[in-house]
Amino acid sequence: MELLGIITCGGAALACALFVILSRNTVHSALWMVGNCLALGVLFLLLDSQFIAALQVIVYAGAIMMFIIYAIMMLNQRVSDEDSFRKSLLSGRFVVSFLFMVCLLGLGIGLSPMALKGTMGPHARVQYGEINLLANYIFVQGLAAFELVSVLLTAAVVGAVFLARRD
Amino acid sequence: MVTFKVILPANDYMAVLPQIVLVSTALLVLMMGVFKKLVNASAPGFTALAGSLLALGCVLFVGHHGAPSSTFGGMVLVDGFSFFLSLVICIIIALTILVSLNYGNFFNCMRTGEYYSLLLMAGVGMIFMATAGNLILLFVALETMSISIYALTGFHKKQLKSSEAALKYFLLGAFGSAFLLYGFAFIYGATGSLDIIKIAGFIKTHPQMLNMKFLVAAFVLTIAGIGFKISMVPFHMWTPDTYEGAPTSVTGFMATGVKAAAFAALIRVILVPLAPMQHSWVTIMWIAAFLTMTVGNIIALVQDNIKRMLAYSSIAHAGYILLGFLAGTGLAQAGMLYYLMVYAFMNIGAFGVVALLCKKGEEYTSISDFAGLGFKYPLLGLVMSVFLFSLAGIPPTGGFMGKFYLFTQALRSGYVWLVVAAGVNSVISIYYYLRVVVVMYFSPQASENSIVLGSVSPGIVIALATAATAVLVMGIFPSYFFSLAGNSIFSLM
Amino acid sequence: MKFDLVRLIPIFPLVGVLINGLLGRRIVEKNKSLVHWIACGAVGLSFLVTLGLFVKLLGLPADKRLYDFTWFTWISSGVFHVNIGYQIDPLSMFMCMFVTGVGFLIHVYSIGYMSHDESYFRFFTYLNLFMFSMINLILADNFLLMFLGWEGVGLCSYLLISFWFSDLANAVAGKKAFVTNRVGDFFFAVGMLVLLTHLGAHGVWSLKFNDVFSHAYLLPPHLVTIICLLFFLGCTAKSAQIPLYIWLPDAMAGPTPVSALIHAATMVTAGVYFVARCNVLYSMSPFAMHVVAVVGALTAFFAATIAVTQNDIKKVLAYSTVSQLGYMFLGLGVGAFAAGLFHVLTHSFFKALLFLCSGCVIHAMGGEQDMRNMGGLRKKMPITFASMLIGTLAIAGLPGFSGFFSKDEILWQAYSSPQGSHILWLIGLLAAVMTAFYMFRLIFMTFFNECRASEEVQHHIHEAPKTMTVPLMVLSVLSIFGGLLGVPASLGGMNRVEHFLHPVFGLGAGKILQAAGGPSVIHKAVAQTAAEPHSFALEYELMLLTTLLVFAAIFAAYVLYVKKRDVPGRIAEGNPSFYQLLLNKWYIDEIYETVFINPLRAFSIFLWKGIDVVVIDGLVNSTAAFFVKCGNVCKSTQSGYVQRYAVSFMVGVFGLIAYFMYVR
Amino acid sequence: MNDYQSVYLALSAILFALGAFGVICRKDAIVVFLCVEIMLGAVNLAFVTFSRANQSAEGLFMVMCIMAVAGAEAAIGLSIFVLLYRKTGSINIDKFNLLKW
Repeated sequence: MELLGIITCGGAALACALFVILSRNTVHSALWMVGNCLALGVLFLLLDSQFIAALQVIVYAGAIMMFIIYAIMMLNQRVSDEDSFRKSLLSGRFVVSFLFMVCLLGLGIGLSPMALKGTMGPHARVQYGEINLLANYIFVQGLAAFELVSVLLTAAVVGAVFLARRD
Repeated sequence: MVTFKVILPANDYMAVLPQIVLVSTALLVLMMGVFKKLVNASAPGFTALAGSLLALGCVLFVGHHGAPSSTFGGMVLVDGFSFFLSLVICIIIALTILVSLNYGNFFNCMRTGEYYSLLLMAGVGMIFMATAGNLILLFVALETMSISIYALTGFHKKQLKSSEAALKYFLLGAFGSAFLLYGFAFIYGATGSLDIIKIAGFIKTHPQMLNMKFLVAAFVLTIAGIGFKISMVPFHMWTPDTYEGAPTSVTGFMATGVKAAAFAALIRVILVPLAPMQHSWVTIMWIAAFLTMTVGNIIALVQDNIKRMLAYSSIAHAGYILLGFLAGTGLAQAGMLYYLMVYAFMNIGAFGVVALLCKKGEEYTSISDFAGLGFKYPLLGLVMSVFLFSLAGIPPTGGFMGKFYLFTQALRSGYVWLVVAAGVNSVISIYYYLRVVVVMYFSPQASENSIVLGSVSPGIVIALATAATAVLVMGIFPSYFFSLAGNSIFSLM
Repeated sequence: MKFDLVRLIPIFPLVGVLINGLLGRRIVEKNKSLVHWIACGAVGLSFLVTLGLFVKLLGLPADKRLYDFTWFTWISSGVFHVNIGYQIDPLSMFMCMFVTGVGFLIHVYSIGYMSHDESYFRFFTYLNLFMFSMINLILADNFLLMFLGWEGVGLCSYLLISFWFSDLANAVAGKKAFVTNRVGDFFFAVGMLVLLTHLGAHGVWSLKFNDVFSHAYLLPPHLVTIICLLFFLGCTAKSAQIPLYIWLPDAMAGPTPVSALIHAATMVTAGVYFVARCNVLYSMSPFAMHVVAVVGALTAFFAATIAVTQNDIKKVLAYSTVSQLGYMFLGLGVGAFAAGLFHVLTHSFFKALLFLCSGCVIHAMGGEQDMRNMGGLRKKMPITFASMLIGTLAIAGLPGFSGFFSKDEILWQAYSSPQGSHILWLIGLLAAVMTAFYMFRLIFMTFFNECRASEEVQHHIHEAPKTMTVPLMVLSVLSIFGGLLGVPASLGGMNRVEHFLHPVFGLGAGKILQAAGGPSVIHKAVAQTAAEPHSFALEYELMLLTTLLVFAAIFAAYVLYVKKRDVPGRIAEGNPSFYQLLLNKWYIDEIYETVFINPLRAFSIFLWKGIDVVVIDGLVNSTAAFFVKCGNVCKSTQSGYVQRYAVSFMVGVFGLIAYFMYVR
Repeated sequence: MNDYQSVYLALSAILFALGAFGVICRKDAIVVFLCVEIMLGAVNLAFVTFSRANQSAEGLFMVMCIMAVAGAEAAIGLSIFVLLYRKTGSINIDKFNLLKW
């Protein structure tokens, strides 16, 4: 059952990603990206982390992607002005990427699952992704990072406003 | 249903006092922008300066005594290493603000509250990078720093070069972060934790892990991500473009602060936990260090723009510092820290001088613009020569002692040929550093593009004097600073 | 007063250097006198601190008179550490006392002498820098810091000799001094390195005097000899001994206070101090001691013969300095370290006095230095004349004056010490007689008879201002009574100098060696220094002989240069070759020119034209061109296209992965 | 027990490589940025996978932070694009080639 889900959603995610790259229309790319995010969200659900899945859909697919699409609209950049893209499919860059993918796959799959030891014991399995456990982590151990994220967002807003402001 | 009790541990807020001060100042400075009519135009700058000095005071006040410890659930490490780097970074921030105060007189956008608050927030990120005990915090800190600096790079909104630099830096930076994160993911997968101390402990207790592909992937991707920030060849390509395009005061900040923080992360993330893996990375890092210094130096030889030249030279310096990384001993790491400190002073100084030579709207960054400077402004020429000599590693400056420590330790660890290569590189570098000195003192001044010093504020005078003095003092009496760096390394968690 | 205050001694002149050096130009514009107040004040304060420490040191029992003050670590490299540290012991304080004291007087004198100079502040900056270096040289507790001071004084000497650098001759003289000194410094440095590496082989990685001397027994004897000779070669340059004395007479090109301070009273005695400081090493090597003694004696004689024929007032004094320095080395070489140091002290008084007087004369004569154009100044410059006469009497060694006691002590030791010999004594005696002769020749030619200067010059002749004459008076008093510090036992004195320095030379050295390596390595000269009672009869006879001969020489000078003034000319004509030989300083400069300099020059021209231009330059230029070419090629990778950068990034990652997967 | 970890990781690796491919091939700055986001998504997938394998919430918190960072980067990045677009009327990254050599 899980495998089926993985294949479906994983396939969808890959296909969306591919279309992000291949679409000539920027808006289409962004919309495919939303699809990719949604597929990933389902994968997260399959991985038993409901909260992250929700975040993925609401924050990523919902907020960030909408923001990007809005920016695209603002720039009035429906069709990207590319001529050389098709050529580059067969260029050295493609080879580099392909080799890179092979390498990553080699590294990523060559894992023996024994080496991984859970820190929580097997029966907590369904819980690791639950929101209260996560909250506990965020506000107890992760407090410093969590607070720093606020600084990060402030900096981003300040910078973005300054750069995009007309003056 | 399992119930969770959230017990907030007693966090040691003193450990992050400098960061708190910096963030508060950043917000205060930002607020000043809102009340533009009520406050003086230069108030944000001076407030930021006061904040950075206060943070510096906090670092010194809190200091580091006793055994290394951690707080915030292991996220923040309190040890000598944190202390030393916080000190260096606070100095960098303060000096950068001093330089910017003057630079802001030429370019109005540089005196806004946004500029200083971004500078301070980038500083917060840097300090957290140096003190992070957890990869999550390290990553967030790195991004805090990077995002602030992406914005700062594009701060010359009127100049296309600046925007272009921001674009390049941003795209490549985000790209590099993705690699870094992927590396972190593999570290997490291999060791089951993101806590640096736990990672180190896990690797120590499971030596069979060392040959696991996960750890290899983790190392490769992490080194690529951090190598991007320290501009290690071949991840260095963004450096010259960004340094050239960014506002000069920001370039000085980037060249020193980012590098210091990134090297701190390199030591924290790679050198300490993955030390047992060292034998397997020696060759490849050897090549990387060699390429880094050679490529940096060789391309710097043929530059005409001083900012670009210094950018390439900063790549070369990263190569020298990598020698210490390779040598791997405690003293070598102390040498790295010492070098970072000297490097901070001499580079901010050099960029400070470059930042001084501009008038409204345009800068003098071509090396030929420096013709006759040494006679027209003798003190300025002298100070610039001190920085350049130090960068070239000529005694009695700090740059010489820094190289001396690094090279000696590398020799002790048996990297004879690499040290020879580094020596040859130093000789090459002397050529292009001294070329500037030669132009300053021996070229007749072309009358049409004669450099005029704009208004020189006391701030930049203090900054340059401090930096020059520090470079000389560190060169003549290196022991104190070296033992400071050494102590910080030996109380590394 | 705490011993830790020793750091103030160098700090004061350093502060003076910084203030005058950095702000001097502005200070001169505002208020010129502030410059000399700062400079003299700095040295004066140093002197006061030295005095305080000296008194405190005297208050301690003799065997406790050693204090080592470590200020901070200077260089730290693994096990090898060098501190900025100062050592207070009788020897260093003894030197420091008169260096700061005489230095202070000469600073004061310079106020008047240099008052019309344009680069007033520059002069005082250099002088203070010199004091700083010299104090470091003396107080250092390790070889390296001493070497720093050693180099520093060399640099200041160079700067000051060519102070009026717009004149080519001065610049050349400065260069000659500098190059000659560099030759010596090289040997010093080599000696230091040999010492360090060989001691390091025994685990003693230290250049600290105390460590080195207490472990010196570890070194094999031949090595000690080599080190001592290397060090001594260094000293021959700094202290103007054969074969490297040639720079000192030329150094007189500098302003006269400089000649007085650096090239007579203080810097040139650094070599003597150095040998004395290393007395433990020298005591272990009889051969090195012999070399020191022989070189010293020969220099004393040789320089005296040259001085007899010189006509330039400062050159005469310069050669007499060389000659007197030879005396000091003679004393050291025969194991009479204390006597050598005593002569350093008295010499600094009377030679500084003589130079300052000659400065007054030159000042009054409007820059004239040739004695043949002087004469009759006795009445016009009474204070100068009196002072100079006192100085001359002191240097000639008339009984009662300071020079008498120190010189006699050296001669006696040369005669009686087991290290000495009758020949050394005889050479020393001849030199002493000649000294009396040429010094009185100088007095008679300058101050007696009629004035031979032009009318216009004569009109200007006047006594020097107060700032110049007061130091003369102080130095005169010291020249007369300074000798009382070391009246030998035979004349009913206490020989206080020897007793004071005893912890460093006799007792201390013996103790260190005895504690460390047993008596086998102690040379008899050291063991014997604790003066045994001996019959004074022989000593009295020799003393009387010397005194009589000196009087005879003075009389001869009187006859030749006051009464029958045509005789010298006739003698010169009668023996033209010999006279020319002396007048041209034994043609030493010319010999060096042909033997060393010309071949070297030819060789360097060959290196320049043949090797350098063709081979090296060709190599260097092609290397440079190669790197520039590489740069241009590499530069093109930096194409400006972001995506190429990203590709490079990925290629890097790919390379790393490939390495780990397939290579390793 | 087979929890398909390798499959997830392989998926993540392919997504990451696809994203990287997009970054080095597409000329439109916004699409390049979207490709970076794909890479970040791949990283997130890896983190969640490992988080489950390790049974710890640490990785999930990292994922949250990455999302926050992605948002922040989007903000900064888009403002830079807007800035450039206003100046030159294009965001084709090959047109920005002032800084080189």
